[in-house]
Amino acid sequence: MDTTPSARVRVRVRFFARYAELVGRSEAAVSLPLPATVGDVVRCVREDFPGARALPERPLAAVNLKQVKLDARVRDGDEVALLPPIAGG
Amino acid sequence: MDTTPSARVRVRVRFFARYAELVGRSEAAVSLPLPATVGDVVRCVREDFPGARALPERPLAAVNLKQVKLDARVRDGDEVALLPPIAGG
Amino acid sequence: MIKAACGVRNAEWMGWARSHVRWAEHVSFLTRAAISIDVLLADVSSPGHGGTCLFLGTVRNGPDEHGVTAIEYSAYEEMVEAEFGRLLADARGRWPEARIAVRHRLGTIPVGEASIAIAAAAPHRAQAFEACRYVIEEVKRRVPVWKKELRVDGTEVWVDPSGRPTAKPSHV
Amino acid sequence: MIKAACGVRNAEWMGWARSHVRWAEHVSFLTRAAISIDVLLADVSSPGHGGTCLFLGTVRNGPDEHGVTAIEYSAYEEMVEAEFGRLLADARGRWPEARIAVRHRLGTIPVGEASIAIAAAAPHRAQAFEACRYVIEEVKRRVPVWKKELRVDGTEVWVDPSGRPTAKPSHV
Repeated sequence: MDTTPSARVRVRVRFFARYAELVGRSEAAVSLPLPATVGDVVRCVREDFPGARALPERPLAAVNLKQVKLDARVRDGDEVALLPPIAGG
Repeated sequence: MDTTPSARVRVRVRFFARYAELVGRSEAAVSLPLPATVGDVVRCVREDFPGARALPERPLAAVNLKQVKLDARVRDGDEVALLPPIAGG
Repeated sequence: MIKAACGVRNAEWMGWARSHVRWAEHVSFLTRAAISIDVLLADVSSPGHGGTCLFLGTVRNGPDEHGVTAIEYSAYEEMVEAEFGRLLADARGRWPEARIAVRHRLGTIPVGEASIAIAAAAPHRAQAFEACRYVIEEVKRRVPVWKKELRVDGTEVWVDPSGRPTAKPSHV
Repeated sequence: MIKAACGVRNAEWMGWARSHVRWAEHVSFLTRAAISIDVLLADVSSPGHGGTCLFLGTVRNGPDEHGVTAIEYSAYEEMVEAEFGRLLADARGRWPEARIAVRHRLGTIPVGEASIAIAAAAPHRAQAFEACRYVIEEVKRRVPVWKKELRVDGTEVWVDPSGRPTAKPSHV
């Protein structure tokens, strides 16, 4: 598999509410080899950030402001958000 | 049948909305021999008031502020109301 | 025929029937002024009630109407009070935790203004919606109020319960 | 394993992803001030719309709660705007005649004050009730907002979607 810099995606990852507290931050830049899914992004985050181990393996996620499944592909420049169970209203 | 004054009932009859317009009045005193029902009251009113012929033979009715069927008995002093189809709210 | 031997009198009633008539002595469900939504919402609000449903019925002049400028609401007022009392008791029987307040406006109400407002608060939203809906459906069914449409052409038409004007214009 | 060869960076994001992100440019569905019910009702009122249903979700401190004094609401704000836009488009698809307005409040909201208000007006009441109910149910399901209960004893607890606090108090 091609792992040159041009074959990687860079995404912005955002954390909210309890997840932001667990990870200790509200966002991060994550780069990973193509092809990549939201699930891959979650794995990266859980491996590399202290505290992120406490995140669920299969959290609710959104890409570019829209809920997606974890097998959704991410493209360069995407905004990936990990969402705790929604409790609004 | 006993038709002495003591064996009659006297009721107050009230008319509302379109019925009041048809009868040309909002209330009347009606006396009728015992035993008497709301249906009897309606018959009296339709016979004796000009304009009241236009009332339905079986209007919605209430006795003492509560909807009743036309075979409900009336007692002396009751307030009988003839109600056009309800259109509130 | 004995049953025909009835007497009707034109004289105004003398009031001796009043003692047979019962109605609620508390705050009236009727008003002739604009309905205050804030007052209704305050009536039902409580720290334990997280869901509130408010229904407003407003005078309409839509494509189904014919140049309605206002509706004149009239009622059998004493029975409205009594019937609302019974109706709210029924609603409280079904949703014991709900707090419900209602006002019906009478008189001439211009298009766009509320003729009825119902507020229902409950610990959770399902009860609030259900109780509010129940009350308006029951009002339509059993609270003795009538309406006459006032139209731009000067005619006045009684509205029947299906929401459509009756065949005979009242001004004839 | 190639997939593990990912890099995460602590640096703040530099903003170049912004152009991929779309959200509604019109009036915000979010506010940090008290929600004005009058504004919402005015937004949906129309002479042809005779039935209006308003839902208010208020911060609760009932027997199921534990001394809640306020709830702190936070959100993924850009997504809230986008999701409300989609949600209202869905609602308008189902009830084309309905006029719907919604506001969600964020920040610290004391007990008794509204966190969300939804107004739905329609020519007839059934659509108004149904559209309003639909919106609140969808909000609970898909609008990314979170709440943390602030309690009299000084603790702070994230609320899970079932309405009950999560096992782990957030202040630990």
